[in-house]
Amino acid sequence: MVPLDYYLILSAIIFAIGVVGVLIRRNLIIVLMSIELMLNAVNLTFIAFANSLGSMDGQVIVFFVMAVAAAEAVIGLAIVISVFRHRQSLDPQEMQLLKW
Amino acid sequence: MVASTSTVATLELLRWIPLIPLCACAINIFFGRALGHRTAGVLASAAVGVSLALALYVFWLLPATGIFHDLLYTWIESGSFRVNLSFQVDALTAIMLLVVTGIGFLIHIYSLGYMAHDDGKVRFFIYLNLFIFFMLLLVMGDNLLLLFVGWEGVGLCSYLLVGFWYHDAKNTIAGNKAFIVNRIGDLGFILGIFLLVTELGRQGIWTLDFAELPKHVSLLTPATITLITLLLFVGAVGKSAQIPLFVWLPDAMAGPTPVSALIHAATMVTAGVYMTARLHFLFAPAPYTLSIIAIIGAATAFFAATVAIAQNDIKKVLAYSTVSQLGYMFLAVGIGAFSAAIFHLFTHAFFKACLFLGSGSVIHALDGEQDMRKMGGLRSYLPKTYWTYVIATLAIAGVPLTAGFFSKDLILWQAFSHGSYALWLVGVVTAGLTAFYMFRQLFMVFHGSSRVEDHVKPHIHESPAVMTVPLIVLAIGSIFTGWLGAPEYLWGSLWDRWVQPVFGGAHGAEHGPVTTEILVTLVTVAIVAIGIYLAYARYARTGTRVVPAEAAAGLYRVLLNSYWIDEFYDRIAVRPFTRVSQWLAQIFDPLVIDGLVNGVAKVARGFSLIWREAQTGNVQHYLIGFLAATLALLIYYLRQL
Amino acid sequence: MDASLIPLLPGAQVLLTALVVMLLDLFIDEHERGLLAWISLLGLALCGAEAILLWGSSEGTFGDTLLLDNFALFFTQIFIAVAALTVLSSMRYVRETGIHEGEFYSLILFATTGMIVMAAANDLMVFFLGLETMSVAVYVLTGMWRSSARSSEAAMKYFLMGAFATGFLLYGIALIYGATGSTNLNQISAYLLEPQGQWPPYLFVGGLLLLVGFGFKVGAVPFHFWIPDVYEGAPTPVTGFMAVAVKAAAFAAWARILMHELSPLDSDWALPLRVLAIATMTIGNLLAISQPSVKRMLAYSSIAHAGYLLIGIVAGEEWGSTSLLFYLATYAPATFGAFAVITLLTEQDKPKEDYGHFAGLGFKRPFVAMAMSLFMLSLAGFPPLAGFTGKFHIFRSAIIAGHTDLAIIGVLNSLLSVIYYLRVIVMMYMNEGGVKGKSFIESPYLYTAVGLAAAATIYLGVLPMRTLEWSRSAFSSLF
Amino acid sequence: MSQFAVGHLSLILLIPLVGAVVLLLIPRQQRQVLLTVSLLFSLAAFVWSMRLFQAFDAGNGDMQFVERVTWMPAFGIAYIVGIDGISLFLVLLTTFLMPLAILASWPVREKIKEYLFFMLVLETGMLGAFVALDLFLFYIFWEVMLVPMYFLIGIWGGARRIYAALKFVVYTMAGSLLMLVAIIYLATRYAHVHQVLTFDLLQLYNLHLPVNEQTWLFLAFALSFAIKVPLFPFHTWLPDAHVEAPTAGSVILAGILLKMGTYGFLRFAIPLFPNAALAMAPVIIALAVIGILYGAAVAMMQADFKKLVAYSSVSHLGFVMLGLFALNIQGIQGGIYQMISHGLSTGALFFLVGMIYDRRHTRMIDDFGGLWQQMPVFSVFLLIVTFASIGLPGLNGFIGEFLILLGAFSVTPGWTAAAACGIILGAIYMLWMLRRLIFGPLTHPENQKLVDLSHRELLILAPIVALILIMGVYPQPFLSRMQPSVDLTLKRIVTSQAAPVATNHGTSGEMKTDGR
Repeated sequence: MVPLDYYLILSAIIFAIGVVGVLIRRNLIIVLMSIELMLNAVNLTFIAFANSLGSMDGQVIVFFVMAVAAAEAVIGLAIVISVFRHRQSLDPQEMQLLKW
Repeated sequence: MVASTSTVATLELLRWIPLIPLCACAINIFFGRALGHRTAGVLASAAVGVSLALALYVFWLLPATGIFHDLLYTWIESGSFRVNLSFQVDALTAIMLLVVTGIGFLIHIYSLGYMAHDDGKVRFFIYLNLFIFFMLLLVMGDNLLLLFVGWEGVGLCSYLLVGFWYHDAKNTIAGNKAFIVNRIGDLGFILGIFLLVTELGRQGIWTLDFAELPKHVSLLTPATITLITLLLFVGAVGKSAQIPLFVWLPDAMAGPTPVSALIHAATMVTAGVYMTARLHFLFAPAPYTLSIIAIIGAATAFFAATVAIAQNDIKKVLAYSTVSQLGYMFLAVGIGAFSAAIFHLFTHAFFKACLFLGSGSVIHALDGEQDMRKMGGLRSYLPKTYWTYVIATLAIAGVPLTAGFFSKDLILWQAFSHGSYALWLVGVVTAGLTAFYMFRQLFMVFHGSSRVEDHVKPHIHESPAVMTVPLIVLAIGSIFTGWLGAPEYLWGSLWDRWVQPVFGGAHGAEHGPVTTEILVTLVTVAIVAIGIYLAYARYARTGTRVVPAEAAAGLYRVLLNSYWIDEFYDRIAVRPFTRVSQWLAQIFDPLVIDGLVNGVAKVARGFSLIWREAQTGNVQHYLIGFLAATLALLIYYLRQL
Repeated sequence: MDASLIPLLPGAQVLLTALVVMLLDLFIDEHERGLLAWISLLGLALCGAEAILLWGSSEGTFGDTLLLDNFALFFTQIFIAVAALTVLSSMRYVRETGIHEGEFYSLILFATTGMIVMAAANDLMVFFLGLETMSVAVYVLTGMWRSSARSSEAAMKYFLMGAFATGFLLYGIALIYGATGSTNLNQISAYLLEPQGQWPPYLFVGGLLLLVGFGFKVGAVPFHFWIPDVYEGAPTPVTGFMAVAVKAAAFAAWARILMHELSPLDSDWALPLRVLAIATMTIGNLLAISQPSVKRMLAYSSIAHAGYLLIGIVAGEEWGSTSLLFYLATYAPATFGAFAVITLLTEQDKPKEDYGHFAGLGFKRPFVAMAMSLFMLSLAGFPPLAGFTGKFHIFRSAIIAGHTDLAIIGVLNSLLSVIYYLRVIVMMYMNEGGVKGKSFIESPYLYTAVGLAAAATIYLGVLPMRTLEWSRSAFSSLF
Repeated sequence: MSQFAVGHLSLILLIPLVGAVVLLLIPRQQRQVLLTVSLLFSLAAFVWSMRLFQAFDAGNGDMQFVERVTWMPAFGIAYIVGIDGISLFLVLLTTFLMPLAILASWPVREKIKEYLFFMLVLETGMLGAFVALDLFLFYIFWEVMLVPMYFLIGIWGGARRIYAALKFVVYTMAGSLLMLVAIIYLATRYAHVHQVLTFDLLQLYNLHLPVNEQTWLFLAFALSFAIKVPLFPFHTWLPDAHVEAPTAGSVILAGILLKMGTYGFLRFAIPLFPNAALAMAPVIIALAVIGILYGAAVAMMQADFKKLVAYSSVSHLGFVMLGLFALNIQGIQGGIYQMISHGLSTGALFFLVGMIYDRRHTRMIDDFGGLWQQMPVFSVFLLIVTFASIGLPGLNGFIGEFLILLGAFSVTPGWTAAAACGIILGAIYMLWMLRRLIFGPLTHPENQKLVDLSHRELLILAPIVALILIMGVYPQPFLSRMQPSVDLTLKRIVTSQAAPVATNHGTSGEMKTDGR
């Protein structure tokens, strides 16, 4: 049996990878994917805890999260398209109409 | 220390003495223009005339040791402190009343003629009546604060009248100077009042009444009394133009001449003497103060006399002479001879008023010319003026049997018999100087050949009766008022018998050996004679010998410019103060104080502008900020664990 | 499972309206779409009526995951009021800007549903679902003005940051779940109150991440970066909606979850919260000073107000929380009203948001300018307006709780805020020029919204007792 | 309590407010109607306040005409108003100056409706602050005053009006917000000690806190009031605000608003925190005296007539502060008297400034000179008012200054002597101003066509000058009404020194000091 901490550390690492991806990638699509990665890392945490606590709640929650993540992804992509229409670019660093 | 044995009686008549001029003043303010110039002037004069009549009546009623009292209402009451608006008349006040209303009345009459052609005649009489009111308040007030009100009020009128011809900025500046220098003195005065009130208040006595104060003087320590009297004397120095605050009086000659006669010779400037005499019970137990007063008085007398020698302006000579004569009065006060001081005040009022009015008559005749170098030989043109002027000059010079002789001699004798030989010597020398400069003036103006400018010459005329009659009355006074206070070796002093009760037994005339007294008098007379002779030798015979100011050298220049005292004050006080104010107003206030206030706002704005750069618009920067904050919190937590 | 579905009623009511609006939108003509707004308003009104009728209830449902108590009802009222005002003020605006009406209204309603759920959530997961319902709807609303590049950009930024924050929040929930074995607030609370040795460290980390998530949603410094950009870019009625309702929803959840159920962790949060409160107030106010755009200034000002609200959270206890609720109620009309006035200034598809456009408004549009002045003065905290009463109670709670220093920093910050709020008034009354008359959005409904907000601003300032009582009883219902 | 027990004060508060509302209903083209209506309402307030004066029980130092209406009972906040011998005259001053200020507004051309509206609202605000006896209520009125004043300066002011208006508001609020914290803190402490939550001033008087706590609270109150007074060095908002404000605004600002500060000290800061007031008195006296001299010195160098008068206010209010912090009967009574006097004389000076500004559109002293020739009536008024303001005996200024200095002298002779020098400086700059303004030759050709005062202007000045004279000659009606109230205030200070200091009653446990 793999100890709980391993899962937690793994999910933390995945979460961190997601965070870093969001922070440094210059393409909105990849940034979106990184966010998904963060959410999935959390899912992993939930499952690990559910497993170690022996409760089903965690597992159920994951379904909720997946649904939410899907909704977010849809919206996200729509927004990205809308932005792309105005800018012809997907680089978040170029989007600086609004500042200060 | 003085047991008040006087009987107090209520006399409601008193209030009308000051109120009638005030009413006339009010009527002229509102209806003066409608009444017309002439009527306004007559009304004003009549009001003072009525006051004079009332004053004479009161004088007649007043028993030797009695006091009349008239309470109007409580003026200020705060806690235990209480001051009434009420008047009192005792022997001292009665004399002052007569001087103020009597001379005031004459000068009002005189002004009817003198100001006849002036546009501001109504205004002039308004001011004049107001002055009479305040002056009466000053002498009749039954407490120190009321005296102070009058004191400030006459200062106001002096300001207004000196700057009467406001078109010329110079006059207003002179008025301002008079008021401000007086205020410097008043600062001392009011602080003296405060000290008196609070020190007595500490003992549970809250009063400023002249009737009450003497009873409580013993509660005060000698040091306190000295300080109080010194402070009060500072006020007197300002009002009576003594060293070092005399500088305003010569400038104040910018006012119309009747004003100079009334305010700056006969009445207002003597208020300081009156005040010290009124508070003799405070001053008498303050030997240190008295000696300072005596020294300042003597110094002023001498110093002003020297300056008067060199002046060429007919009124300036008289102004410095007034300063000098006031010095005599303070000299008398300083040696404790209050009665003598008031006596000199009384006689001086007549002859100095006469001199001023006479000079006014001359100026009037010469179309406003005041420079004695442009006069001369006026004797024949202005006979009445001339003769009254001669009489007054004899009086002020102290020629025997004139008023000035008696009063000045009394002071000098008191100084001598008091043992203050140095003061006496200064007094005698000053008497000589006085004789010299007065006769110098007389000769320069009336004798010798005429130096009057040609365009003025045809218009020279004797003044109308409305001006000469007051002159004559005053000239008569200049001789006979002195006879009231003749020394014991002649027919004795009526004056002392009248005034002495006010000052209690403290300072009766000291009676030394009669021979000494006569000897001392003879010394004075001799010196006066020398002064007259020198003036005669130098000015009467040559007549035309006049030293132009530019060519003047050495001592003469020093005297002509009155020792450059004005410039000295300007250098050490006025300019530094102006510079400090300027620095405060133009640098410190806007840049430092306001700068701090605005600085706070600027700093906030600056922070705002800098910090706002953090909002770069780049979403990933935001996220980094987010993450950094999260990590910081995380680290904080983990360290807590 | 509980049989009673009554606690669902307000939320369901709004949700149902949203669905009706969405579906109806497909079937009616372009020019009849105004009807949709009225339907939305009707639904909101019904919901409001229900909320009033249900006042005093404390029923839970779905295994106590949803708890309809006075606390939830109090917030529901705020959400509904704001949503209704938003609908009122958007009726002309959406046409002017070419926003699709049906979607717009239904999204507002969906977001409102999410908020209601958030306020009533008694379970971290339910809260999360409510939050996401609201957030996703608001992401879309932000970007709805598709012809505007700024709107899209704002949506993108909001979405990215929101999703990012969601990740953290969710991670926090996961860790708390792991530590306590439940996501139900009652059970978590019970766990925390049990006397036991050591709490697992990830409980703290979970709590912290939850805090970060809330901090983001309320716009606390340094999680505030999204606010200015998003508020500025979003269609103005949406901004008003966000500034008031979204913020209130986040505070509602925060108050319920962090202040109450997780209160045993209070002492660990005190110092960071203080720092957060101070930073939020100060940075918000400072940065607002130098803004050239009124809308963006209001965005920063809403950050500052979050800071004042955080004082209420720091103060805690009865008065802290009551004043927090009350402050939200007082802050709502003024802020919303201010955004409504900006809405009014929109010209075709050009927003007029700079200070300069307010010049001379005072004498061209006395009513609007007077209302705007009221809002500004209220936000600045001038008595006797709502903002003052709110601040008074917030600072009072801080002083009662011994945080006099926070109160002092708070008042100094309101001083800073006076500078920029008054600048609006300066522009309106003391400058000439500005927008021409015809570039206003002339809508009686918008005027009504502004008028209502103004009336509320005065009412809450002069007669605050009733609302205060409500806040108090709302707070007490948590126990 | 008198026959007016119900509603009398409230009525005075309401009259201007109703007037303001009525104005809103009148179309803006009806200029004369607007002006007349507002004048009538302000006069009505004045008439009512005169009845107040009549019915006032002079022998009673307690609050009179007290009204209490509960407002926010849960927080101990109530609508409590009342006046005593201290506030009576400030109320009268307000209602007296207000119609005159409106009369002086006749030349205002633009946006007269709003202008008058703000004036009337301002009147209510000021009156409210003078009569409020609940700290919360007081604070509300205190702040409410700011807003109309802000608009008056900002809309109808001079060139730098926006800067001046903002500075005025922000500066004033800087103080008052800290006062708000102190007010709340005070009420909270009272609740701890007495178990009653109240903002009722008269009850809060009974709270005796330890000195260090008092000091902090006192400082918070004092800062707020000191800014308003303004006490050196918090004065720089004043010249800006005064100079930029329209005539009526300056008059109200100088005549009434500044008195809020000194009134605040007397009503709140001193009796609430007597020990702190005693402890801080030397500092405040020092600042007051510095302000007297500094204000005078700076005033002297001003080229702008209005600014000169503004700085002179700094100097004069310094006297008031000196008197108040002498903390004896003469000082405080003199201080109150000086408040009224200053309100009249400086108010009149600002009216006069406004009158020549209306004619020449300049306030620079050097642009005038020799005005007496063209405008003798104006000049006479200026002369009288100037002398009133430099404290000439027989006019109102003297009584106040004299009592102040008398009171202060027994406490601190040195500072008093320095303050008395301010009287000299006052004479210097005022007379210099007179010389440059009305005396001397009429050099500027523009001034040769100036017309003297109109009937309306005479109507403004005559009542003030009459009052200046009356107050100088017969001050007893004023002083005697103040005395019992001042005595009471002083008694509070004395008793509180003897009173036991409140402790926390073990409630400090409830007062969390910090998070950790």
